[in-house]
Amino acid sequence: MCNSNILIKIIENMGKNIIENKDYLTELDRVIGDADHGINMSKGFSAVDAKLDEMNGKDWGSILKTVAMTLISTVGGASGPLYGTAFLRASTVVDGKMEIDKEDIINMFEQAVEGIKMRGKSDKGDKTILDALIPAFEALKLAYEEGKDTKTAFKMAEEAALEGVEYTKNIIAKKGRASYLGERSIGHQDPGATSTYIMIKSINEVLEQN
Amino acid sequence: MCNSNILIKIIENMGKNIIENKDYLTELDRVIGDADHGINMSKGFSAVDAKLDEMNGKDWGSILKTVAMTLISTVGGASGPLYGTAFLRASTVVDGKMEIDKEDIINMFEQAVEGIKMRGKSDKGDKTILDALIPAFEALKLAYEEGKDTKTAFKMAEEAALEGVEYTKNIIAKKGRASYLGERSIGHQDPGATSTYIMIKSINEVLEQN
Amino acid sequence: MKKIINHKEDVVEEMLQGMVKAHPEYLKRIDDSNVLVRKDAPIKGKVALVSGGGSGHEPAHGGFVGLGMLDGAAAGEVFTSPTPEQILKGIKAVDGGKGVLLIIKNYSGDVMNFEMAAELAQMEGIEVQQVIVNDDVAVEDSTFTVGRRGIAGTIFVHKIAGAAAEKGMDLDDVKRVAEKTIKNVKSMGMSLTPCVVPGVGKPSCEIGEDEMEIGLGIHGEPGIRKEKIKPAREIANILLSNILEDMKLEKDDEVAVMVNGLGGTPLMELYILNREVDNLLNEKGIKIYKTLVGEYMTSLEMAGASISVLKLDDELKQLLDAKADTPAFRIL
Amino acid sequence: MKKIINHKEDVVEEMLQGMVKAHPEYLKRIDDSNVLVRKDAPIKGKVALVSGGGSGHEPAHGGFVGLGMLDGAAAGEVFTSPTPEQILKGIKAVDGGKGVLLIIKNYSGDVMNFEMAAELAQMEGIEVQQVIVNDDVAVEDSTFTVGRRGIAGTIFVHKIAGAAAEKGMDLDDVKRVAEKTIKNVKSMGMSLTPCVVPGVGKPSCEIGEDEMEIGLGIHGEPGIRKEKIKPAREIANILLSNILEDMKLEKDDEVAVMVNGLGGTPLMELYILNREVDNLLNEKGIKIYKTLVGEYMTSLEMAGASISVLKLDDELKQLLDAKADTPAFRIL
Ligand SMILES: Nc1ncnc2c1ncn2[C@@H]1O[C@H](COP(=O)(O)OP(=O)(O)O)[C@@H](O)[C@H]1O
Ligand SMILES: Nc1ncnc2c1ncn2[C@@H]1O[C@H](COP(=O)(O)OP(=O)(O)O)[C@@H](O)[C@H]1O
Ligand SMILES: [Mg+2]
Ligand SMILES: [Mg+2]
Ligand SMILES: [Mg+2]
Ligand SMILES: [Mg+2]
Repeated sequence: MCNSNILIKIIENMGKNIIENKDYLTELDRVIGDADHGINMSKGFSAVDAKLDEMNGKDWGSILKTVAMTLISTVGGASGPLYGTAFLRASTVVDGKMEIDKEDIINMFEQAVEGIKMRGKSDKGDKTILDALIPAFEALKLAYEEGKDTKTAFKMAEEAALEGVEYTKNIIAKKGRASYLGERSIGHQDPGATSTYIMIKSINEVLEQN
Repeated sequence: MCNSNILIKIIENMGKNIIENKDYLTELDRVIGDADHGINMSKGFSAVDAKLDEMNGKDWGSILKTVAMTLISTVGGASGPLYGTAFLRASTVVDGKMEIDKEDIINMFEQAVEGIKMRGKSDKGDKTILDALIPAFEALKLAYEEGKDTKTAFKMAEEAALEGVEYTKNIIAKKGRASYLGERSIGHQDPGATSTYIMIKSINEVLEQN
Repeated sequence: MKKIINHKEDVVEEMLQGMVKAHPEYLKRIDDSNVLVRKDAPIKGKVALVSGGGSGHEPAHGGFVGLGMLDGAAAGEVFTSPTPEQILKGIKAVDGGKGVLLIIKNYSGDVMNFEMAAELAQMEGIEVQQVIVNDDVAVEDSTFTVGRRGIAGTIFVHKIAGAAAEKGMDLDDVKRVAEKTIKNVKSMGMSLTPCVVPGVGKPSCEIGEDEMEIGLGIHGEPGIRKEKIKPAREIANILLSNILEDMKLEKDDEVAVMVNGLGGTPLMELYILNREVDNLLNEKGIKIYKTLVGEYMTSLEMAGASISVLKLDDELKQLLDAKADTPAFRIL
Repeated sequence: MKKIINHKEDVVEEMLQGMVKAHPEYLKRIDDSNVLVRKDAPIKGKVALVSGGGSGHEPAHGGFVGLGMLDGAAAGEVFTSPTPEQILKGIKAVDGGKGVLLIIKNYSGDVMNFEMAAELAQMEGIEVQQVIVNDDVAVEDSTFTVGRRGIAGTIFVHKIAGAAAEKGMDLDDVKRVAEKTIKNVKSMGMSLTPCVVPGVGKPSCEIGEDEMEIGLGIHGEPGIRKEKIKPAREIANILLSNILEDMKLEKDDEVAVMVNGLGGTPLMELYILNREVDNLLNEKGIKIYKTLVGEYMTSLEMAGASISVLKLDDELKQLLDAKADTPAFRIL
């Protein structure tokens, strides 16, 4: 259904959007963190960008693994190992595949969620990446179960992610730097949830064009 | 002619005027020095003030020596040893005297000048204390030679000191902190010459009242 | 932003070069990395210690690499954890066959990156253990959150675990004394001015002209509260009260004290603060065995200070006193 | 004025108390004075070294009291020379029968107060000699004026003369190596922000938001010129050019380098500056034998740095490398 060419386009678009939102993400992090989430993510995706050429013609697993290793080895900070682990775990379920199907998509997404949970010892409600990623995953799975097509399913995932981002404004941070603020983290949007939303939105933009 | 009571009044008045001019002297020092001349001098004369009682009934030499040692042991900075040496040397020529005459006054003044020259390795034209003190001394000596009385002689000394202070604005500093400025010290009034002028003026104020 | 730097992107690279140039008798840099290790690394038969974290805390951690302290330190970007790859290079460079202890400050980023490095090192057959320093009592201690931050108390862990390793203790024992040190050390900081991360260019936080911030983090993370600036005596009292509340010290207990400058505060003020700390501890009958005053764990040019108190026993005293020879910490 | 102090009048007293409390193993204070001396002073049969000056330059000079450096340091008020009485107390407390060398920074106030102390000590039968440090090439060297200021290069004099005295050299010989060091050391500084003397409460000078001041003194005395802030590389070049112009170094000459922070500049920036200094000297073929990077002679919270270069010969190298154990300077 989906060949690995589209994945490269998605990765490229994620990078473009993350880099465009560098200052926005950093500013969110300045309020409840240490003002570097945009810098960290841009650095990682710039390094990924530089490897797009060598991804050409590779299978889904290899491409995702390259993204993972690049993020892990360039970002530093919390988001590097978290997103890195997400991509790495996702890569394991599509190893060697040039084409993937719905099942694979659900598996990849699930692995990404599990990877972040494991690496971050975190869960929904901690005011992190997971507050965007888990609702998105659940919406996607539900959409597929209801027989929706991939484009629609991702549209719904994006909406759920955005709601998740909004939700982070109302809760106390329990993980990451913002957790040091305790109560005072309430009222502020989580940078990591926001970058997750941007990445899911980036998937949709590519699906729309194809 | 002059008993040692008047000396105590003079010392007291010097202290009062120096302390009143603390900020003014410090500000002058801020421009071409290190912003402490008023602080240094006030500290010294506050310590002198605390000893006025014990000076009571003492001879000229003892009183001047007490002033000298107090300045030396409290001021620090350049002005402490300079004024201290001036008072110390002056004290040597009036040792044991309860009353002094014109001759003694000239001798004391001369010793003060020589003391500062020796201690400071400085002379007229270096933009220092001496640019007020030497003209004042010369005016005083001339006045006496011309047969003027002490009040008049000191009036003339005060005028000469003030001219000397003005003159320091036009010259390059060769001694003290201001000398590090080289040419850029021109245009600014010397703090030490100014405190000397204030001290001579303080003598006059007391003479006027007596 | 007034700084003595060249390009803001190059500060870490150029700083590391400047460090190695300044201390060639202590440090060498591992190729293609931001890792500094002991000149004589790896030392066969000795447990090796690796720490690190974001840059901007100098002399931490590269300044503590040397005899009796760290074997290696990995430097991340300013206030950003080094990557697993970097840390792994450090681990491999110092491993002397007796295992490696990682000393990690408790930040999600640091913990995750160091843990990944440990996993990778273990896959390569190197024995790796880790300890996590969490001395900052400004942060509430809760099992539902990531818990407390690691700040200047970390230096005591470097010193004591380093001495243990130098003495020939095995990995479990070195880890045991490191954990004892962590259990026994509490810290808290305050600041008068924010710092500016070169890559960001804006102050990390705002502190008013007559305000101070109590309990802030070493990356400019907001603290407990802002209040009107107070005399040194009250500052010492605020920080120490929070620390002691948490420590349950008793009369005649012996402690080591660190008064740590955050970068912009001159030594004169640190000594004045130390006078107050000393007086307050004396009043409580607590015995000060050793005092450190200076810059150990900074936050770029931030003005402010932290106080750390380490409760001692005979073992910790002996290890604290042991010889150390590093660029930033020496005991003869 | 944001400072960690109590009352502005008490800063020197409380700082000295804080120093002694921090370093009881190194320092003791002479009663009724602002003089710190070695714990083991007087040392019979050793030439004693006394320095000092205004406060606000910490760790100078009390931080350099200890084995292999100073025997005593007299502290004046902030940026004000100590009085002869104070210095005399220091001289008397450290005299071990072999004479005392005074190490004086070249400021009229310091020179006169130390000279008076020397006269008083000689009257009491103590042999006293003095050397005057004048390393600041920012000031024109002229016999018609008081000449150059003494700044961070003074620490090299403490170290080298201290090692000579510790080695057992007699007073003339200690004075000889001190003077050789003074002849061979040149320094120059720059600043990004002024400092505030507690008793004054106003900044010592004004430096614009995008400006730096080149060649200023360690008391905030104006420098050679203000200019737009420049990259570290150019700052190093400006300072070093002035220094080298004055030194006439030749290819393969060996030097010691000090990159000294003025109080408000973090170590990260000092290391970046050191990288540039090192590169520039390498380009000229000058060999760096030893480098010191840190805060040695500060100006309260002023942001900025100075560079010192000391030309070495075999004797100076050996003395520079000798063991030292003081609060702020240790060589194992
Ligand atoms: N334990 C965790 N689990 C999931 N996400 C986390 C965790 N810790 C932090 N994050 C996410 O990472 C984001 C911060 O990333 P970033 O600023 O790049 O790293 P750092 O906090 O090290 O500076 C937070 O906004 C949060 O969403
Ligand atoms: N060598 C000298 N001879 C005479 N007067 C001097 C000399 N050096 C400094 N002075 C005087 O001392 C004044 C400064 O005194 P002060 O500010 O109290 O000391 P410091 O310069 O140590 O801070 C100068 O304005 C100058 O008049
Ligand atoms: Mg962040
Ligand atoms: Mg002055
Ligand atoms: Mg970060
Ligand atoms: Mg002064």
